[in-house]
Amino acid sequence: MMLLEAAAHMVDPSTISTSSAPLILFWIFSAVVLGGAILTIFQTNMVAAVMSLVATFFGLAAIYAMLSAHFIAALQVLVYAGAIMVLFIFVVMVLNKDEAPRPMRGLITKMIGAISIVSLMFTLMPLLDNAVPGGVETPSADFGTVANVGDILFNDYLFAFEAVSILLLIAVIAAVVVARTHKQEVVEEGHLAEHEAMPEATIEASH
Amino acid sequence: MIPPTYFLYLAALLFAVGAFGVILRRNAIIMLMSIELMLNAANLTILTFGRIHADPHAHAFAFMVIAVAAAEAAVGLAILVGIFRNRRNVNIDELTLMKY
Amino acid sequence: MTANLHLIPLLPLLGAAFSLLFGKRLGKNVVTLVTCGAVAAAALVTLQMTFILHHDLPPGGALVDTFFEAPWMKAGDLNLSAGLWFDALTAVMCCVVTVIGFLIHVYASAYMEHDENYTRFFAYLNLFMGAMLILVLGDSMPVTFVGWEGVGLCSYLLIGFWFDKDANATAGRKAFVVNRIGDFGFLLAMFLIFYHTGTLKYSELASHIDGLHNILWLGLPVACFAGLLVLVGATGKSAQIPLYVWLPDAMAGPTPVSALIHAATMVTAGVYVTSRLHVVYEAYPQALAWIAGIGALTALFAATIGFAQRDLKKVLAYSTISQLGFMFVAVGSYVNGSSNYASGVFHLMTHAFFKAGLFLGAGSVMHAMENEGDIMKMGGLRKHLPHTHATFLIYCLAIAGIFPLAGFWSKDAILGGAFAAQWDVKNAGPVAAWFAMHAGKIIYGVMLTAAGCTAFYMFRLYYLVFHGKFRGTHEQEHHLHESPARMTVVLWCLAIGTILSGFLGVPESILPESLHHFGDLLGEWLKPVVGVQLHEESAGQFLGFAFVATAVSVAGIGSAYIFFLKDDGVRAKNFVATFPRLYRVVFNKYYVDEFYNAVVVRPLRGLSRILWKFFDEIIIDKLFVGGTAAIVNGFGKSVKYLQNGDAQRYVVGVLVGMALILRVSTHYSAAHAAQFHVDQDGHAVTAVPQNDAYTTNVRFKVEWGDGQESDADSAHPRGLKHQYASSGTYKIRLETTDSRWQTTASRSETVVVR
Amino acid sequence: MSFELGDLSYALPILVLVVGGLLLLLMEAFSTGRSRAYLVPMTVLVVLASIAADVSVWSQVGEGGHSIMSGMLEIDRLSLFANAIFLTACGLTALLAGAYMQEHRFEFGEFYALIVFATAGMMILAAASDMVSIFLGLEIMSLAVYVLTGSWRRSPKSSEGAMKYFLVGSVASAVLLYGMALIYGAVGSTSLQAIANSKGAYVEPIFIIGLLLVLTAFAFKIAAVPFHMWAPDAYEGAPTPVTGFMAAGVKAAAFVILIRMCGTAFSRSELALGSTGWVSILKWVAVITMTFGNLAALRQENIKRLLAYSSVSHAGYLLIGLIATATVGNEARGPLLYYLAAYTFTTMGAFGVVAWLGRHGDERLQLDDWAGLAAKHPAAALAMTIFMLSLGGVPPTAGFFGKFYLFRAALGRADLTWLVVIAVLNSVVSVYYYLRVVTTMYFREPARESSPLQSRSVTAALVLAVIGTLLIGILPGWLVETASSALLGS
Repeated sequence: MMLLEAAAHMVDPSTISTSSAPLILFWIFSAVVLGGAILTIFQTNMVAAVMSLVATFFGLAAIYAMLSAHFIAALQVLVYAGAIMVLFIFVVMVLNKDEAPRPMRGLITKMIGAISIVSLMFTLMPLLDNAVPGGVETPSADFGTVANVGDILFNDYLFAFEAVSILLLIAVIAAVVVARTHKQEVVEEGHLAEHEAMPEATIEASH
Repeated sequence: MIPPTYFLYLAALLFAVGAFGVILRRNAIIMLMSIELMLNAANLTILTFGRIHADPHAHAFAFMVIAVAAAEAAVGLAILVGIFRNRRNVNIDELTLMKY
Repeated sequence: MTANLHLIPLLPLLGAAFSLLFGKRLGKNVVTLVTCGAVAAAALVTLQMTFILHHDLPPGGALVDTFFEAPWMKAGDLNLSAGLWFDALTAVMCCVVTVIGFLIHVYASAYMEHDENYTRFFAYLNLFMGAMLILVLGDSMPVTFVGWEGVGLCSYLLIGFWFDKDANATAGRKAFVVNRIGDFGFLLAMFLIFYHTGTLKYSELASHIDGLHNILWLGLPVACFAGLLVLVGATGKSAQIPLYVWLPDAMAGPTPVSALIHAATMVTAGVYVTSRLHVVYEAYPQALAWIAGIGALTALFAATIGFAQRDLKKVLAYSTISQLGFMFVAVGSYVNGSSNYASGVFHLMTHAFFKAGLFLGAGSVMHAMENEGDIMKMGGLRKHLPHTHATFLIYCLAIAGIFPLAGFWSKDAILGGAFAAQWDVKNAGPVAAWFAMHAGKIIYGVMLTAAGCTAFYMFRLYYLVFHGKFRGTHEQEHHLHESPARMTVVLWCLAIGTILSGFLGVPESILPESLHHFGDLLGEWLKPVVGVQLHEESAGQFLGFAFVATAVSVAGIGSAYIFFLKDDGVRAKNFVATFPRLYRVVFNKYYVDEFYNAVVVRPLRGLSRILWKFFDEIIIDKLFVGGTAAIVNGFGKSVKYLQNGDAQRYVVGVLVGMALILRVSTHYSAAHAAQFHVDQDGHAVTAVPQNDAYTTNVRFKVEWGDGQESDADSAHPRGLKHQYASSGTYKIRLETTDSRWQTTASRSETVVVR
Repeated sequence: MSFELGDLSYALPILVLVVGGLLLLLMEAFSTGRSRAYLVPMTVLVVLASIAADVSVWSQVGEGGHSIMSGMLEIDRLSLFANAIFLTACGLTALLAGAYMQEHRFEFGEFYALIVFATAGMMILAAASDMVSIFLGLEIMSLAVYVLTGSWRRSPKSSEGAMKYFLVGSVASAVLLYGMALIYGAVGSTSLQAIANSKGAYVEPIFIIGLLLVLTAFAFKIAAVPFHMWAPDAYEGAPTPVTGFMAAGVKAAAFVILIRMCGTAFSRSELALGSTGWVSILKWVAVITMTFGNLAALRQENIKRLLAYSSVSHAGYLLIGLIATATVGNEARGPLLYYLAAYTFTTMGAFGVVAWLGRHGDERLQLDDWAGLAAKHPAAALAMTIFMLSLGGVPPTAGFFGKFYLFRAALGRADLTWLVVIAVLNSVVSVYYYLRVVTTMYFREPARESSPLQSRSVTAALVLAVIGTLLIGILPGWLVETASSALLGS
């Protein structure tokens, strides 16, 4: 967190310095972000994968702070690295299955997909160079603060805020609907000759 | 000062890594995490452009995206639990009851 | 004038609904009464309407019944109403459909008596009648299309009535694919006509036809494409080359169905629709030449196939195709601004009588023979089936064109029309012009041959079935009996129709002065609708044509007699014996041995065989049906590969699509802009890039080939100009650079400066 | 622009749905056993109330549009017309679902709240005039539909379909968001109107890339080839009423927002036409989509997959209408909306019959299971025949007029003629597999006993769908006029 604040301080518009320190910080955090991301997708140990992702999110929070998005940076740490990743950890613990080592299937498909992604990047990357012909504007002093963003959230984005509440409600229903078992269903399980249900306790734990 | 393009590059690379994760890994949890990476890449792009335009609305947008990502993760994990309950594993390449 | 036209299709539809809903409970007799009664009532209403049309309205008038008023569908320039339309042409069609339909219903009530699905059968029959009447009565192309699809569907239901589960699957598929091609043509024609005229109503087409006439596509008026597309639709429904193949296969249905659908009603829809849309064809008469050509080819080709068929109904099926070809020739015979539609409709009417009769007679024969259809196993039935035999003979004479039966008059009208036909060919080369002037004579010759062939194979059929010795089994012989009265009465009714209907088209010129107003009744009746009457010809000309045609027919009958009946069919047996060798033995041997084989049978059979092989087996079976199957199969395999159930593959699909879209759209903008053409005015040359006016951010650079260059980075270059100093040949190179995507492309063109 | 209380009156249809959804949740929470039976009528009531609100707002807004909620939503006749389509789909789904869930024993009351929330999401999406609300509306709709897809908990196919749909859909969401970010970067605002008005931004390459990414994401939602591969699996796995809801509602919502975006933010001819314009790309997508969909449907033995591929091909036809809006504007929007309405009735009906046939956890999805249906259940077979004919575009059904009207609009541009020719050819081919269903029902001997659902609400839904399909096919005038007056505001 100390590091985060230092980073924020250094790129604060009022104290822009010509030194290379912010750039070095940027490289460090970028390395954390990309390194964490790459580790995430190549880990076989699930808990380690989740932890790598947490590292990525911390790095991203620092990067956000460099962009003067202090509120979002804090949110990133709280919601993402905190709440969402806890959810992931939880599910990983419940399922508790590491990927069994076996050869990859559909190699050709995966290669075609990889080529597509590389091609996408080749189309996109050069364009980002000239993406900002107008240059960077100087933000106001309270740019990115809680007060500033909160003001927008509860005025211009009030509708969006309410819409998100419906979204979260749907997420809650999803968790309830999918994880809950009706007693009635358990009784009729044999009758329907379906796959057998998980033991009650496991399901209770999963939500 | 850091050129804003760097942030955009970082976001693009993060997006690519996320996309790689989705197509390479068969474990559905990792795929979900990779999708989170892609969403974060988009978020970073939004915030960078918000900084460039000095527009705090971008922050509100990013806020919404974080909330959506949370909801999406919850729904995804719920479906995952449902899958696990039926089959006892979460390998996406074994989910081939339906094809053609 | 408005009238209750909707009753005509509505009555059979109600009959169908009634028997479907209550039929099982109320029993066969009620169903028979209701369904036959519905058609009879429809026939009566039709006759009443015809009477009103004749008496209360001036010539060219029409009855209308708009059931959905004008802004039925309105948006922008689209303003349609839907309704029914009853003019002279409709009247003829309607009378034919309802009267013959009624007779067939009565016949079917006896023929199908013991079928367990009797009720369903009659419901479908009534449904079919309703759809056919909507087709005929529709006042605009969409309404006609409702009926068009309706008859298709009902025929599917009726042909499939006796379907075994899998045996006829291929035949069904064939019928289906072929008819869909026809529908495709009709639909596209509809869009095209609507788009360029703004209307689809038959009554309004004539005044809006300029839109079709004046707009050119590929240097041809749109009317040409519209006409040819309608023709595609018509060949599908009316079983013409190359889309005829579904009809012989459709013989799998019950015989009354064949008589109804494949003789009197549905197959005539193509002829009807082309006559209805005559305005479109008159806007571009060359399209009519196509119709005549296709008709002539079909007539001859199907007739020759008729030679060798052993199945009673198959012979009749090919004969139907051939006779429909005659009608197409009539519709296509164009001279002096109009075409010979009236003769086409005339033949349609007479043919409906005798062909329905032939099918029903065949049904009667098969009824007696316990559903045996092979004519080689029949013979001598004359004694056992006297009524069937007598009526069958009348039909055969009619189709062969023997005076004074109906076929004689209508066939003659067609032949005369074809002989006189001349198609306006504007701006044509000498060959095309000669052809346009003389193709009529060629077609006449072809048709004459076809008429001779018709006489031959019909009498081959007649002799093999009714004369000679019985060749079937003992049990069959024992079982032989005349059909019940309800069937024979219908046969006699149709025979009377066959005898009388011809007199509606007797040319005026051969009648004595006092009887002139009986001359050419049908032509006069149709004149206000389709513009012309039967071809005007002098008595001498007519007699000439009649003499030639009759001579050919008699020759055909005579050879059939010699070949199949005289000496108790010895020659036929010889023929049958040598049949397998026909293709192996040298041509000359036949020339010496069997005159018929060499001069008549073999070439014609060879031709028909080639055509048959070509169209039926290669084009239709291999290309359409087989090709479709192959495409579908191959495609199924690729779908199996793509859609393997792996969600990651689906994600890859999204990514590949995305990458392709980005790549293609960013990469080719320069290449797209680099296409250009050169305008030249002496030494001043302009390079005009293909400019869709939306090409932005592209920089153009031209090397003129004489060492000079010019460039422009305007988004909308009107072209880059250059003045050449001296004459010579220069290579102009245009290079484009898209600054957004950093791509370049170039093209070259050579220009000669004089 | 800021939030005003008066805005709420324009958002009434959405509010009614959200409040109704919450009520349904409460009812479910406090109800036991028998009182669950009231959930279906309650849902229908909510839908009817929302329709009433929709109609009253329709006359209120007139021809113009009202920007409400600080510019997040644009209430105009386009969105209101679309609302009616979504509500129809929602109501029919609710009617079908009650008995279906009971039969297959996975009844749960939250189902109704979910379809109501999903419908609210569609409405937000259809009215969205800001990229933020587009994203949120899309996510509300999608997340609810993912859950619904997986709601038959014990069916492995259901959760498998949900998982596939969710994974591919989330990738598409990320792509959409990335595209929006790029557009935002080029323009500096998320409002569609601001995007339309920003002149300089069009030359920005990242704007075009962003546009293409956004189109890609919506191509996924409408199941255009090659973004369609989730569709057959998700359609097959989902409980059948939900499949109908997906095919009708989700597709309609995606198309309406495409109409809105293409009519405002992306309407400049530099963006639409030209070599990199979206028209030239969507043309090819449309051709591939309808051809692929039809050819793939030809060999399907599973009725739900057959309908899924048919829905893919219908997306192709609809894309032609969307392309036509680039030049003829409102004249093509009317037909597009008409087609969507016709398609909603037809496809809900078709899936309704499929849902009706299954018993006791066995869905009877193979075509063989349909053999001889006409003999035992003539009314249902007739209904299915009508739906099949309508899907195939045979008159006098709604599907025929939809096609007629749409293709005619597309002919307004000469260079789309070939596209229309391909579309007509495709629709001609498509009748083959639709009629295959019909002939199976009519011509084949029944392979096994069937004793379908006996439920009044299912019958009511099917009857409504048949009436809708026939009525707007035979008397299209009213709907055509309404649809062509459903203009974009502003």
